Amino acid sequence: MTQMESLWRHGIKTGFIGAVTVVLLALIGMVEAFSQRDIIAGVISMGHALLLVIAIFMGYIAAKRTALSGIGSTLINSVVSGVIIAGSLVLLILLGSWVNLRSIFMNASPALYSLLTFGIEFKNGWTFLLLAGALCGLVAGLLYQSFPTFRRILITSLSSVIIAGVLQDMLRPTLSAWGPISVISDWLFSSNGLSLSGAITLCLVIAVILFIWFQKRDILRTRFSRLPSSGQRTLRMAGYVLLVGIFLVLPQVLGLFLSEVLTIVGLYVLLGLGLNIVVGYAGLLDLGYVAFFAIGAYVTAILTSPELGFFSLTFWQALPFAVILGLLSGVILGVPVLKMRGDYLAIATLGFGEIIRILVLSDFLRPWLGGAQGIGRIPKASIGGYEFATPQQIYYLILAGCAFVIFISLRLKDSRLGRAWKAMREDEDVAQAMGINLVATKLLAFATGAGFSALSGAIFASKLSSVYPHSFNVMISINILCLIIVGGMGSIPGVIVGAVALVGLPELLREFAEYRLLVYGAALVAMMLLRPEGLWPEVLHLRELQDAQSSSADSETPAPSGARI
Amino acid sequence: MAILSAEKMTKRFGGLLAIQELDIAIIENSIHSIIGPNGAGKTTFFNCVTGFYRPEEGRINFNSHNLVGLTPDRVVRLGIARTYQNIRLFPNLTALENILVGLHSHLKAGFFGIVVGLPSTRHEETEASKEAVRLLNFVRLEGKEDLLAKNLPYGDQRRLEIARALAARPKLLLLDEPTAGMNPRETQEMMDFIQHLRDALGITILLIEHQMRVVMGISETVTVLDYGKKIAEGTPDEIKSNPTVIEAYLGRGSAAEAR
Amino acid sequence: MKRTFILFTILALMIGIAATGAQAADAKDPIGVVTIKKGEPVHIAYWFVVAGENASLGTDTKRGVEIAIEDVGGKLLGHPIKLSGQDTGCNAEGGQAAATKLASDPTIIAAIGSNCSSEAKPGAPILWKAGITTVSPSNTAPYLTDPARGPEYEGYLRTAHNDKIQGAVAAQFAIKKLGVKKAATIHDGSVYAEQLQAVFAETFKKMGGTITSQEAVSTGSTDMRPVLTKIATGKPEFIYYPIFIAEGGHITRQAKEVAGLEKVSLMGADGIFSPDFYKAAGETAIGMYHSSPDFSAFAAGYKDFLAKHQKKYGEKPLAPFHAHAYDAAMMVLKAIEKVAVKGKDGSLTIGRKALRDALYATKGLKGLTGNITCNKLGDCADPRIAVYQTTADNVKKLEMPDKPFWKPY
Amino acid sequence: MLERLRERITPTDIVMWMIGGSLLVMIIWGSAATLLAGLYTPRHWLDFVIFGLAQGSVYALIAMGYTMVYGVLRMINFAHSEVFMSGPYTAYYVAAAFYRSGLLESHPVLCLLAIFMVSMFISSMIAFLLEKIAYRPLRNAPRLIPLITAIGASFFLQYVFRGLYGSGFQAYPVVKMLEGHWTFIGIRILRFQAVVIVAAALLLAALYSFIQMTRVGKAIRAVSEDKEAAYLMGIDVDKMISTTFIIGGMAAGAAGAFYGIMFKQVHFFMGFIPGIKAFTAAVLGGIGNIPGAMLGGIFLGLIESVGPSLFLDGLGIVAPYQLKDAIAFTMLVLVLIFRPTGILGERLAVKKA
Repeated sequence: MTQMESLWRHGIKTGFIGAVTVVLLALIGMVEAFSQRDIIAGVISMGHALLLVIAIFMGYIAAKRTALSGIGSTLINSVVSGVIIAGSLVLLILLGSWVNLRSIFMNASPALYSLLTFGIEFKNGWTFLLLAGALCGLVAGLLYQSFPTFRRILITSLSSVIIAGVLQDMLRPTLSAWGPISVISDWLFSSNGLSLSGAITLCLVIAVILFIWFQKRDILRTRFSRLPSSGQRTLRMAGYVLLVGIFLVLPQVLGLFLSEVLTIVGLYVLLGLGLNIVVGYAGLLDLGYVAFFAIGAYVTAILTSPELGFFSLTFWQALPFAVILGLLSGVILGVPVLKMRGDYLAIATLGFGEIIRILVLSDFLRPWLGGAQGIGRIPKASIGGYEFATPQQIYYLILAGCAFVIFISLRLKDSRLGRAWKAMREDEDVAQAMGINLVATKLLAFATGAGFSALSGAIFASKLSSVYPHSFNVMISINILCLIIVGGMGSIPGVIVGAVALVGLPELLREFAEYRLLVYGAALVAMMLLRPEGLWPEVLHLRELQDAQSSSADSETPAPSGARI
Repeated sequence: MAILSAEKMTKRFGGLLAIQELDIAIIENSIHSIIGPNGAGKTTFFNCVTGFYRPEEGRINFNSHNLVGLTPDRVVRLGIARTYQNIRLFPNLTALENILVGLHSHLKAGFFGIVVGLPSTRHEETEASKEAVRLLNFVRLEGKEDLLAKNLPYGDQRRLEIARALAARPKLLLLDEPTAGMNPRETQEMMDFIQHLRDALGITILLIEHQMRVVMGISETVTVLDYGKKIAEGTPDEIKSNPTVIEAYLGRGSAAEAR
Repeated sequence: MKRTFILFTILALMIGIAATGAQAADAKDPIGVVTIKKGEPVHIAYWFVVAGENASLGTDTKRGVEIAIEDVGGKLLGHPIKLSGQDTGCNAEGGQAAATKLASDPTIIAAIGSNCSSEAKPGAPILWKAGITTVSPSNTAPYLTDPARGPEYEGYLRTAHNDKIQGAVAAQFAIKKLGVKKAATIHDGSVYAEQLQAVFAETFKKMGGTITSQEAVSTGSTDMRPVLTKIATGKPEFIYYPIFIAEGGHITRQAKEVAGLEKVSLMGADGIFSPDFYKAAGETAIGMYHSSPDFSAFAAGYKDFLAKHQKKYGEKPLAPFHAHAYDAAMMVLKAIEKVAVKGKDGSLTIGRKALRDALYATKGLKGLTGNITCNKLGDCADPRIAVYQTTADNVKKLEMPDKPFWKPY
Repeated sequence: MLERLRERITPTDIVMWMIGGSLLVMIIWGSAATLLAGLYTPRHWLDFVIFGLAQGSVYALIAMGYTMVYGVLRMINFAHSEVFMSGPYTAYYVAAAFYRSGLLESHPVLCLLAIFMVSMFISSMIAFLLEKIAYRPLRNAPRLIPLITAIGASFFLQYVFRGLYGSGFQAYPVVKMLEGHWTFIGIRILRFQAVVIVAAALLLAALYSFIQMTRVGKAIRAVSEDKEAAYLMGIDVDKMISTTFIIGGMAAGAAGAFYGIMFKQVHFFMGFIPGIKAFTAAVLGGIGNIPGAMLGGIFLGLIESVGPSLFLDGLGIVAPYQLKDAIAFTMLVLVLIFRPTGILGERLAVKKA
């Protein structure tokens, strides 16, 4: 018996984790909400796909954990985990039929129970559910045992079908806006989800492409390395030119909504690059970074909007004022916090962010700042008659802004100033003992970051044509901080990747509204646990973190409090 | 000719007298050691010189500048650089970057110059890199430019820290226990290296040391502190035979030789 | 050299394709038609705030729409109704992004939303540019249906009450019916509340009353006793706080605890005219006044709605705008029914301009919030706003009063 | 002497003092103007103080959790606000059941105790799991990484509870025993406020003596001083960290139950603002410092209640209570300008060169 237990241990363990997950997902209403939409029309809904994916994934994990103990045990474990997951749902349904769970958990509705049994009556449904669970486990176990190449192709092509299904509302309009290509979209999608034929085709196409890629990959690589260095350089250059070209045509290709997403991502890239200087380079934890965003936006609004009637400059005339006032406010807000370290700095800056928001909201300053009603009728930017009005047009404005800011960041990174910031991040006292003027260096970091943020704010105001105090809450600061850490602290490409992941993806998933932030939160935790160095870390940081992990056994003494981040 | 001198310098921490009316003079181009039992105020003296602490009374003169009240970054610009008892490199910067930070006070590039990429800024940057590589070679760290400081072996870190201090082009170098944690062979190498430093660069070296072998081997003058007071000063031989010193060390049972 | 040439050719081609693609996208007349093939659904979208701290507002309106769709049997002219939605976050940038997303989907026929006026300001023009008409169940800012609003808001209508009407009714009630002379107001910094209290104060002063103080609280604050103590120093007889449930509940509960305010009359607006408010305020809500649309004409319909709501979601409505949302959805469905042209192959063709005009022509539609009749600026709410008084029985049963206490008309 | 003084002062100090000084002048000027205007009677001021104390006690209890976690892990536990929310939100269902069954009427004390127990239990369980799943694997990671995990966990928990219990409000039933007010020597005080202030004071005292006197408390302090040394001394560091989280969670759960009794409403977003306030309170008092957290909480509660009327009314600023949080944060900055490690200072001094 005990041996049995130990044989099944991993299966039971992973099964329980999976069980808790699926029951939670069911009770928070995710399964039911997702089942409204199909991934493949009439075949499988998103809710069911979610359950299946979890069951298969946990089965796979169970298999992986028992990989050393032979095929039989692997399969048993993954099947056990699948059965446990299904069993937990059966128990949930049973429990729900005895007591009224709904008086506490509002999503425990009869509709949910019927969904969980795939619409089959519970009398037969529970056996079906258990069988389905076992089957999922079996599939996972077999998958684990199959050839790696086959496995990768299968997983990738199936997940691309799922992704296409999840993003249907975005893909379909984008594709169908494209005259000739709209045929593809008609073939792929039915009114709710992918069409069955479309899904199969997509799956096959991806599988074939992957298969060819796996075959030819090495050949291409060796061919590239055999090229003379001048040839390699041309190819690389060509790559860059292509990249620039892609960036230039992107909004035309992507259509209205995706361009809008790109502009939002771009604004956050601007913000992220600014905060990257403050936090990533200089190590000053700033949680009130939104203050400068607000200052940029409000300065632009006050200077350009006819609604308040103080000034009516154009966007381009107002922009320098916005950026300069942003820089100045960076210095002014920087002075009081010069002597604070670590978390004291964090909370003091958080306070600044809130103070600015409360002030622009207040009735007290309403005659000058618009109060709760905000400021409207902010003109769009324009150059010689070309107006940056639609997302596709604003995109170029933001692209230019990003290019400018990336350029400055790159220049600063390996300069005397960048090194001074990094030295300060590492050890403030020693940095000072090496001749670095802490006051000036810190203030310069605050000012540069604030300037970038104000630039972003100015574009934001013009993009939105109106500013409201509610747009500048502390969550924005937190979001920016998250994106630079998730991207990889101190890394410029990291900021871009982080913005795409933490701002772009949630935008794409706007229709999953209620569950968007839940997934966002879970993803943040998972990301930090699995990849603490970030998605695209600075090369050196990557090495450092890996070192830290490999040597964590003989861990060093914890960092002296406060000083470091 | 004294390059650094303190007159009646006193430093208190609350009620505790860390240093009491200290008078000390360091002769230019000499190697001068400060010794004393733990808590005698040696490192506190370093911190007062480099501007981290501010003595309550007295003066510290360096080449006719009064150092009291200057911030550490101003002090280093005058020509005083230091190392630390427990190595304090910038762990996540490369060896080369550590040196370049040391060069900070001798570079002029400003925000504008960096962003615009002025020719003078670029020139300065390439020169700085060259000098940094030269310094790395000087401390026998050639080829380790791109390693993170924290990944270097212990001895390399010590030498890198010295090189970083040298990058500030000091006239006076303060070394806080440069041989701490080293085995006899490494210690000997470090002694040779310190002497070589003084001879090759013509600078003054003030060091805190616990290993009597080092102190007696390379210093020209030795000052002994105990409870914040100077109890003796002289050549190594004079100190060896000074009864007060022997009592301070042996009398309280913390024999110097034991360390 | 040759490679560079090839590359630039590719680049040029890409730009070319992009340009033609863009033309294809832009060539469409902003006021076009939507054709729904046989068996395909009629696609309606909502844009509400369903996440974040204001989520209950959006969830509530979303449910109103869902019940409306259920009430017509989930089908329209033989086609199923598909409802999709976007989260707006109750801020301008969220409204803009959500509207852009809706605008990019050509299958969407009409939209329902937004919740917060700040969302509609940038959002409604984007939708209208794509030919999508939107009906809001809870925007109350006067600007949106102001004659000066500009042509870009032509595709915008609402079933919620313009603040101008409601704020004035409250002031008339206080002076004419209660005969009070001194009043204080509280708002929470939202566009809605700030506007309502401003209109109230203006009307109240015009009619000869005195405003002792106009206070504000921040959203999320819980301890209202200090601000109420401050108000008490002005010795008002009447406090008007047209805010939302959370803060409204706190003020109602705490007002009676503050010395000097034991006898003061309390009044809120439709933002707290909901059973959830009775939960929040408890028995302290007894005797307080609300301004709200006159439900009495269709009381039975609303009771019926509540029963369906309870059955479907297992709880009472979360916020006050579900009925407006129900009416907005009904308006949209009725208008689509009116303008849709059936093809021989079972398809439907709906003209976007025709739909917009049909919506603006809505007249005498019997909704839960009264007679829905749109004026030429898109204000569709029944202008009959009445004042209700909460009784002990209401609080006990968590039911809204159904007989108006006072009517201005 | 004068020369020495001039030497000591850097330009930054001058600017900082100028900022601090001008804020102080504004505060004093505003207060004087308000007091001279005589709009408020001493009764009013007394009321303001009592309101502030009650609110401050809740802040202090939540701040305890922040400070204890900071003490042992040197991290800002952003998800602590969700720990605070989870307890009372769950305990609501217990309270509602008691209310429906009439037990709350007949045995109010027992019921209240049960509600507290449930709230504290749930909060401490959430805190325990949070540490185990989300923070423990990151113990040696750079400091910002657990912060991000905490933010993520905060979102996750918020929306899990929203999914479970819905996005609407629930309201705690009224406990008859705690309604109305008592009068002591002419001072009128609302009953539940009195109860909350007294109970919070007792709880805080109990917690403090637990940390100071008991074996476990000493072990926790040892861990917060130096994890490695504590480990070498035979202390199970992991267990102590878990214990810290559980205790912090219990304090948050208790605070949550008080909150439920005081303000009645519970919902999934209720933790956010008290969480930020409590965090501010912890920093105000000197983060890592337990008496500091109590002091910071009370101070913050008082400032929020008294501040707007006292400082701003006299300056003729309209709707001063809207600026309540701005005042609180300004006071925070002011305190930190003059005492960069909080009112009582950080317990574990930062070692300097």
